[in-house]
Amino acid sequence: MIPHAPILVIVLPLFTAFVMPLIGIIAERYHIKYLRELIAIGVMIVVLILAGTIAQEVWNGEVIVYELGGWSPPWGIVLAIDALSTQMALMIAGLGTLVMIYSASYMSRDSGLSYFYTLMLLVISGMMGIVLTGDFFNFYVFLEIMSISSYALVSFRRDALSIEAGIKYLIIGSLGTSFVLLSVVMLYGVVGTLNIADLGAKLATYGGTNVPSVLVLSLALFVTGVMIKVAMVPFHTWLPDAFTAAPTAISALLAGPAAVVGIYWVARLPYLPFGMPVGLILISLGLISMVVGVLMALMQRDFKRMLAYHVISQKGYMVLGIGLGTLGATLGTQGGLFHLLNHSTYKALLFMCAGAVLYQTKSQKFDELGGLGKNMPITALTFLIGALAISGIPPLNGFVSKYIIYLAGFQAGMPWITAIAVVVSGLTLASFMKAFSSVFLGQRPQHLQGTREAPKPMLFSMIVMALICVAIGLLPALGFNIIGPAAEAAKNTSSYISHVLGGT
Amino acid sequence: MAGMTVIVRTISRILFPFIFLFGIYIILHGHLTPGGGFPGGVIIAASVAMLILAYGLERVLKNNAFLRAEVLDTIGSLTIAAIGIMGLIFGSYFLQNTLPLGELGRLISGGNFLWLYVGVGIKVTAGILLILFAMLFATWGEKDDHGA
Amino acid sequence: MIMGLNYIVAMLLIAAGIYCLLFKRNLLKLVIGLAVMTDGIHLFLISMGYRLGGIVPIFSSEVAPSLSEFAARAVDPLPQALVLTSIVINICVTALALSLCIYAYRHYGTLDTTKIRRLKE
Amino acid sequence: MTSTRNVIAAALVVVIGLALIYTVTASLPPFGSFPTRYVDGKIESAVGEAYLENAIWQTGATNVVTTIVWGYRGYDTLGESTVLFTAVVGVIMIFRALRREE
Repeated sequence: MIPHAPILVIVLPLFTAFVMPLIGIIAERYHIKYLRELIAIGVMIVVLILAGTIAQEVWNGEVIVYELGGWSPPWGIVLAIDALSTQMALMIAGLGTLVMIYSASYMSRDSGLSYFYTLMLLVISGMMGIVLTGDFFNFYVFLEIMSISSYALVSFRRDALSIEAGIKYLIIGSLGTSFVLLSVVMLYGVVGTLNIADLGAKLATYGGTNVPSVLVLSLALFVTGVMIKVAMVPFHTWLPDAFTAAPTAISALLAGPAAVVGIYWVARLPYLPFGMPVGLILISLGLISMVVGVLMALMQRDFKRMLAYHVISQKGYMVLGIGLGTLGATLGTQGGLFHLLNHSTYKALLFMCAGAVLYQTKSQKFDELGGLGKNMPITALTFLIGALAISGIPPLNGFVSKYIIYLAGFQAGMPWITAIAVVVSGLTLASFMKAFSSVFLGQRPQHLQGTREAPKPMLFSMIVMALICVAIGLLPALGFNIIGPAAEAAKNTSSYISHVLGGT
Repeated sequence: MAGMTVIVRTISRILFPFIFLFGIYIILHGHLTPGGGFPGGVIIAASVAMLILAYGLERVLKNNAFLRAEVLDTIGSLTIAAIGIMGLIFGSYFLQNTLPLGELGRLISGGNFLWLYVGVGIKVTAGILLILFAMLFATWGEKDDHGA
Repeated sequence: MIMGLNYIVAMLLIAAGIYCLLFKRNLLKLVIGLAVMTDGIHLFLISMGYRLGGIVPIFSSEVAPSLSEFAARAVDPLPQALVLTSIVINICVTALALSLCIYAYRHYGTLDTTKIRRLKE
Repeated sequence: MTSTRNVIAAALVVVIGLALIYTVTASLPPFGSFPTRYVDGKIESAVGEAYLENAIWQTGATNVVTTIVWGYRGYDTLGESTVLFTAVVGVIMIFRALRREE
């Protein structure tokens, strides 16, 4: 491992974001094209390489503990990186790079690009900070970095829709982060420490009995806060508006990498630091979200809005899988985390395809589109791959993870859950066939005759995403090499605690 | 809005250097007394805001004030970044306190805290002023009577 | 009873903030509700670290002659540091929310959320 | 219509407030009891106590809050100034075209 890689992964995008406004001024004054884009992409590639070196170390069974400022836990802040964090960091870095390449050409018509790339890098840095940190209050701080920059990014285009979506996202999201803060405060009040491993060790002594009511309230607030960020159904109202109104590069970023952050905490939550049974809550929230999300998606006439509702539905699968995992179905956690990996790739791909169509035709309504398959063959093909993957058709990656979740339903002794999941999967397929036929097949309207294929950087990102979908579908072992250790690390709290607290 | 009466202008002109100096004092003594970079930066920004209210936007701000504040913001951030990376180079951890600790209670003591506070002070001053400028440029000249 | 007053007031502020967020129709009032709620949390956090008859956590030989006596009498410094961080974050959220509100007012000519929603359809 | 809304609102706030107050006063350590914390019957001391004992000789600053803000938890404060930077960039971004007209 390169020394200081854990902190560099977080700090490199952060410091690049600090100088990005100046780089923008220089680029505009001396008319250097693509300076900001190249620097942003370059930083993301460096971050990806650093995350790779961390991953090699962690998969050997290590838990990397990096003490910031040289203060040992629980007094200082530590970065604690186990296999679960590593999976998330790799996904954020990889998908972030692809989204950055995509936005280099997708955003080329907009003004204020230096602010755009500043905020993009801040989102990436915030997400990295969240998944790598070992301190509860630090988690809140980086959650706010990520949230505030995504509020601003959602309203980047400043038309009526995106301003309204931005305000809605800001109010609901801030409510969620306030709940997280209140939960952290209550934990400090009861236990007197903020380090996650220390909290886990001290709360484990309760063993689920005689728990003070403040702890239950704290858990409830934390679950609510995280669920607002994950957008499970009672708290989902911000998501469709935000994803529809945001520039598509942002929708892809929020649907791909940013989904990672919420699910990371859903996967941590049952084990660290609370260690209380939340399985049934997760299962019921997941089921409701799956069903409601897909039913709402079937009714939409707007390309991006339909995809947004499918995000809710697919996140329901992950939360369901992780919930099943806490009830003894060992496959559940693996399925949930695997589905996160697959979802992030194909959902970012689908948003990118929608963005390519929007970029070339300036329309995202099904009624105004049609017959684009001849004009944009590569977009159509990659969209088809993504659509089949999200519906769980066998040779593609969505099938593998959904199949594991189905099996977990049987393993937990609840076959009716599997039945519901299969039905939702079928509805997803129906919804996507409708979308595919109304955008890429059928009658082509007069004004779309001259539509051309998307620019090359966009195509590059889309093709790479599609290749990942096919590769994981054909060789599931590729995914299991990442997921297996991650699912184990989520449950192995004693190793985490002893690495963090047992000295350096 | 072209500024206020001559009484307000005179008093704010007299008070401005004192408030500014008080802000600098707060920033520099953050490690010895209550205060630090954030309150101090806000006080300095508030003194400039007072001048703008008294004299009007055009008389206070020279051209390129926005750009200068933006550069200042980046300089403040880079100060913090540089001190953090100094910890990596001279010590073994990010943000490690590698400077000599000095004598308890003196101004130059406590290692890197003073310099971090100076960086944050610059950054907060510039940041609050940038927010103020952005909102002022956007709403300056609009009538105030259309309430919420 | 009076000793728990801090907690009670903090919780009342939080409840008032939630009420504002759920039942008010004006964007500015929503922002105010958010600020009130966060301030309640800040009050709660700072009350966590109080020690009966405590002194400020700044060492000076006039108040506490020795370091050990200082450590035995001063209040918890950690919540104070956390509150500093949290207040700045709250300011930032409020600033962004207000600028979005200014922009929304230009687009719609109103800050009433029900009317804004009606315009969208 | 509005009156029922108001009744629901008032009832909800009263319920939320009472639930919060009851939970907090019933099972948190009483106000002013720093540094004592009770975890599962055992008495533990909060992390804050160690700062009071060690901060001054470890860092050489008299203000213990500062030693936490930039010493023990300096990374948090880096995050905090990043949040400020984020908000500033966000606000500038929202008003960007208006600024150019000026």
